[in-house]
Amino acid sequence: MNASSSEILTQGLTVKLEADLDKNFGETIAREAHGEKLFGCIQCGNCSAACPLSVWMDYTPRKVIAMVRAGFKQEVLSNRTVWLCASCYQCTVECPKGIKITDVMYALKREAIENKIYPKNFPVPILARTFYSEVKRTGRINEIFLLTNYYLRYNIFKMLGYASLGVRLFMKRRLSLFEKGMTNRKEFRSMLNQ
Amino acid sequence: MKYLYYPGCSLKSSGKHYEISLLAVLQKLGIEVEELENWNCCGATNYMSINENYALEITARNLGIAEKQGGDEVIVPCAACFMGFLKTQKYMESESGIRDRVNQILNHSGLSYNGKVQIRHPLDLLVNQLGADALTRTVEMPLKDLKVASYYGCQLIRPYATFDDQWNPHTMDDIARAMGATPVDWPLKSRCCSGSMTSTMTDIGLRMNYVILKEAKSRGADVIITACPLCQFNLECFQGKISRKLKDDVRIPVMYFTQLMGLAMGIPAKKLGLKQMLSPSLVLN
Amino acid sequence: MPVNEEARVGFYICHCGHNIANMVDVTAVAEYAAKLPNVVLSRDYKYMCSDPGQEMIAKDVEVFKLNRIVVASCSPLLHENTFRTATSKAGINQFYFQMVNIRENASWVHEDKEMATLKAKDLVRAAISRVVFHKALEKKKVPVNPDVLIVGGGISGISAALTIANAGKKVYLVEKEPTIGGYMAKFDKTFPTLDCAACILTPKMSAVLKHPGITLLSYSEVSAVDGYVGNYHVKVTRKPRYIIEEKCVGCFACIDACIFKEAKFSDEFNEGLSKRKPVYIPFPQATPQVVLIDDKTCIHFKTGKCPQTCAKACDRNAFDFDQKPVVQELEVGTILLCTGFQPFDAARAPYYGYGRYSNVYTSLEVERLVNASGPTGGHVVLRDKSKPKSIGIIHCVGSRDEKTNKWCSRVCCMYSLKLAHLLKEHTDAEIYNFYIDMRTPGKGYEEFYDKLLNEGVHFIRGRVAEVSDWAINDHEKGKLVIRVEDTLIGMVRRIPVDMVVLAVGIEPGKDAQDIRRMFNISCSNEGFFLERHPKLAPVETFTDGIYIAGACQGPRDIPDSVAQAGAAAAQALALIDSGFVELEPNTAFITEELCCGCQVCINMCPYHAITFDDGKGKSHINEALCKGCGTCVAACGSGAITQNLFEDQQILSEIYGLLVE
Amino acid sequence: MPLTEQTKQDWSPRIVAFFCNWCTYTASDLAGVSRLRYAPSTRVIRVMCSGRIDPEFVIEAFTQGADGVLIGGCHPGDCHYSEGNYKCLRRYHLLQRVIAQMGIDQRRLRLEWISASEGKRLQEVVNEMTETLRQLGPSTIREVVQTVIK
Repeated sequence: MNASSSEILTQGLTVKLEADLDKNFGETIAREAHGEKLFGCIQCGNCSAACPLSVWMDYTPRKVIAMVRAGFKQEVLSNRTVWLCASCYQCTVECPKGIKITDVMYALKREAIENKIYPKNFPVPILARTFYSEVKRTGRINEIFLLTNYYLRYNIFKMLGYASLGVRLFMKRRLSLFEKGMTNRKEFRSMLNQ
Repeated sequence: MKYLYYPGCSLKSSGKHYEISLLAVLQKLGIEVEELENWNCCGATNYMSINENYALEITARNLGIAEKQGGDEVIVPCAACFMGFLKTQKYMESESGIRDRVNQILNHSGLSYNGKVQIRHPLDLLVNQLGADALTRTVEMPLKDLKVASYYGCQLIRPYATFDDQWNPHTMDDIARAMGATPVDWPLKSRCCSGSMTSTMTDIGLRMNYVILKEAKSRGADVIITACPLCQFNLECFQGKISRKLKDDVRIPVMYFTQLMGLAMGIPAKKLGLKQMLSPSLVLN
Repeated sequence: MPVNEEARVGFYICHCGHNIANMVDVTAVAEYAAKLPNVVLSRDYKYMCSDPGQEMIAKDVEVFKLNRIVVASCSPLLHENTFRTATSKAGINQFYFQMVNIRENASWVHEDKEMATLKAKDLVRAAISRVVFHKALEKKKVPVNPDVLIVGGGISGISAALTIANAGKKVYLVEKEPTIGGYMAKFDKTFPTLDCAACILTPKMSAVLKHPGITLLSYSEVSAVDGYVGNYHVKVTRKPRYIIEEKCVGCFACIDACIFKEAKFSDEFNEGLSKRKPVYIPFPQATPQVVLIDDKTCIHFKTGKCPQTCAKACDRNAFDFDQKPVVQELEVGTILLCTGFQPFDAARAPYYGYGRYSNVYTSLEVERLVNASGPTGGHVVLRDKSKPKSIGIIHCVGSRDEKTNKWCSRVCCMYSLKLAHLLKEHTDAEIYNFYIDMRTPGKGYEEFYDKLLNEGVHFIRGRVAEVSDWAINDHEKGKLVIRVEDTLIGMVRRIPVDMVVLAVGIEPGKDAQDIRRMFNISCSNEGFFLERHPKLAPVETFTDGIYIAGACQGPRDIPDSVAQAGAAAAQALALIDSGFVELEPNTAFITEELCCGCQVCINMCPYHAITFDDGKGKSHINEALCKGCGTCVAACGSGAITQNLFEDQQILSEIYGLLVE
Repeated sequence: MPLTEQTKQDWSPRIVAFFCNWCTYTASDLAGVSRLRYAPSTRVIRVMCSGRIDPEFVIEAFTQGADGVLIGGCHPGDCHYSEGNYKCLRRYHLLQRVIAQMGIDQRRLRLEWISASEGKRLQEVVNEMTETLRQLGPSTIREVVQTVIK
């Protein structure tokens, strides 16, 4: 089989061809994040240094912004970096250009969910989606149901590590199966279905 | 003046002792609260990650209930709920498209939100409205010689700093001082506790909590006080695990600021939810 | 609508290259104008302001017997004078001219050519309808007072004062501090040549003092300004030093004799890094060499129970504890504002720990620390007297930040490099520079950067997020930890240092708004004084005869400030040497027959130009005092007041022309 | 004349704008130099000071068919002639009552303080006012006046 020149040249991880970029990605995300001025970013890196989680990220937040506006859609959305954002807003309050980076991260998470290209079997989006359907079902969060469902979807064996903590909390009545919930769940659900 | 009260899911379960102690303290101070009828979850960070419209709608529903129920101010003690409420309020205030769409949906349930209800955190109420002096006057057992590290976490003051200094928050320190204790100055008072990451990326979550516990201890604190159920849960419930895993004893009492106040104000431990704590809790002699 | 049968209007529309023609269909407008009443001639031309354009008007006036000219082009604030002169050269009164702004007000701000053309037609119709009612007027010439007031005695004010005085003019230099010299006097060395600031500044300061043409009013502030170009009346309030300036010889015997044996009050000149006594001189080379008493700390002023050892030590009887503020009145023709800047208050960036950690310094404090005549005699030691082994210099503090100051302060990169060099020289510490972008445009500046790169100073590209004393290992214990992303490497770094230097930016002075109001000039959005034109009139303001130079107009280093001071001095000298100014004849007058004597107009006038003649029972306007705002005209119920150039009929015709086709 | 949705989109109101020479006129020059795009609705008449604006000018503009009148002056305290803008403000309040009695919607007359450096503000004000006038539709006062005269 003949390898094309482009295949040969892109075998390394350091090359990206313009044709493989999604040129509208930056604008889509900026719009999704309520007109954030992504293109005003001066790449100063304050966000990365302020972020308490950047040490565990594959890309620093600054790099994420650079990649988003350059159109590296696949790389950004399939990576776990955005899911490590804990929404602490430290970057947002420090950004000298007033970019609400946390909201940009939210927009990226939503875009990933919508495009179904978030990292597979990665716990954070699974918890988010479990939480989402739990609230939709009952209107409030019951931590027992939330966590049980989450571990069922993610990895039931991991739940074992939390069993003793769960039991202790249960004994202290900080977890309960019978917490009073909403009375008109149907109406609440229908609101979300509009 | 009647205050509306939105507890949120945590204060009904893992953060039960926050609710118990908060209500006890407010009662002692003569502040009446009325729980929102049929409130729903605020959606926390998860709804924002999945669907922004839904996130705003479900929070606006609570605000709509508050307006319907009457009353000018709603007390929101959970930091995540508090921030979510503020965020929804700001979006509905500044973007007419969002305001109209959300209200259209609320209308189906006979609700609407017009920005009338003010969103307040108990710290705001206690420190900025009642004032430290008034709190001091209620103290029966001053917490003399107690060194307190106030831990504010993230969403109480970020991105919106409505009642405290974003860069150097002080309201909990003010309360500690009013209770006769000595606040500890430390640099991690608003560093993130990792939120729900203790259940998802456990390793990262535990490490993030470790640095906070470690620093508070090394600055000589006897107790950490918080105002967020997730912060309190993480710092309290995982400290044993953290100490074992990272082979460093970082155990330290982690309480809600309302529990600390209750102790100083002479409220019996039973009414402060102290029995519901896992970590060594602070009982005064 | 009345018409003027005799008016013969020549209409010209300018393409301004593509600037207008791209968005306004100029030929269509020209064709449209040709059909309007009174229009004899209508042309479009590439550049009306060019010589051929102006000559065309002259030729047409002759051939077509035109007696009114309308030009549709740019803003009248830019070229009204050009075309008035052209009109006058063509042999008709220059006020038979009207300008239509279709560039700034149309082609540059619209996107729909059809609508822009429609708007241009409306505006042209209005101007033609107005110009037929124009009257011939003469500009009034008034002599220019050759004396000059310069406000601010920093390097800009000093340079301008010397230039103007050397040209033989009288200069009043007003400085609010007890000494001239400004911020430059506090610096140690200057970039990029590293010559000593004092060595190049102090000779200039003493030249100011010795110059027979310069009257130095130090420790004084302008308190009122009145008048107009060529004839300003200024009140200067001289603050009490409690020392008779003429008697003091600067022997400082009084300072030694002060009842306070130890200096115990914060020394402003040393940025609070040292102490001074209540009787003091800011620094040894202060100009004038006159001591002063700080009445807020002096025992005499606080209690009245001081034995006045200072006064007794003075063998020239220079002390006068009863001095009060004195107002001095000046008459000048031109004014130069060189009021400078203020450094950004580092406490407004709480994440860098200024005021919280004692080892965080501002750049200005470090200027004093490295200065041989500074509080430590040039030894760089921290507040605990230890010598720093590692130093982080954080650039852009307060600058390039939407929450504080949006702009780049221009000087910080270079002075940070300078301080890096000096600190390295003084301490041999490890030095880190944290920058967002390195900005070194200027003669010899990039070379200076290159020199530093090779001196072993570390450069990290990234904005520092936080400075804190949170140590995560023994290496960081007891240090200040700087958290930053090294954006060139893409990793977050924690760098422990002994000392942090905050390169604070330049912002408008605290009193910039008060000064602006007093001198009737404008500020741009960020609060620096607004120049008349950003490129073509950078030292002029919208108020004639008032010029600006130095950092009051925008962030600026010493070479640029001196250059700008020279430019402002040249502008002032040009005006003085022309001998007179021509005033816009837009003053108002009262037609006595129509005046009913109600006196409503009198209270309208902010200049007290209107008086009431009791004998006649009529009001009268003193033309010399009238500034031409027209407020009285609008207030006159009987239509007795007319404002030249803005007559009711002219404006009403303009309105009518705008709206009625 | 009530407008259909379609013509509402196409129709552009005509605003007579009286700008003072020192602040608002300079701001409009700045908007031009900065290439800030705004609706092509204004027709500027330059006066030295907003204090020069005779109420008669405003009434005349409306009766000759202006859909709106915008007055621009210096911010309070910043008037080039000390206090002309205050005089203007007084007349503006009076005018608001007069035009209301004439049956002109009060939103058709607007007074704004726009300093020489606020090109952006000028853009916003013009766009906002244009939008308001689009909602209100063309002014009919000219026809009314003409009928009365007849």
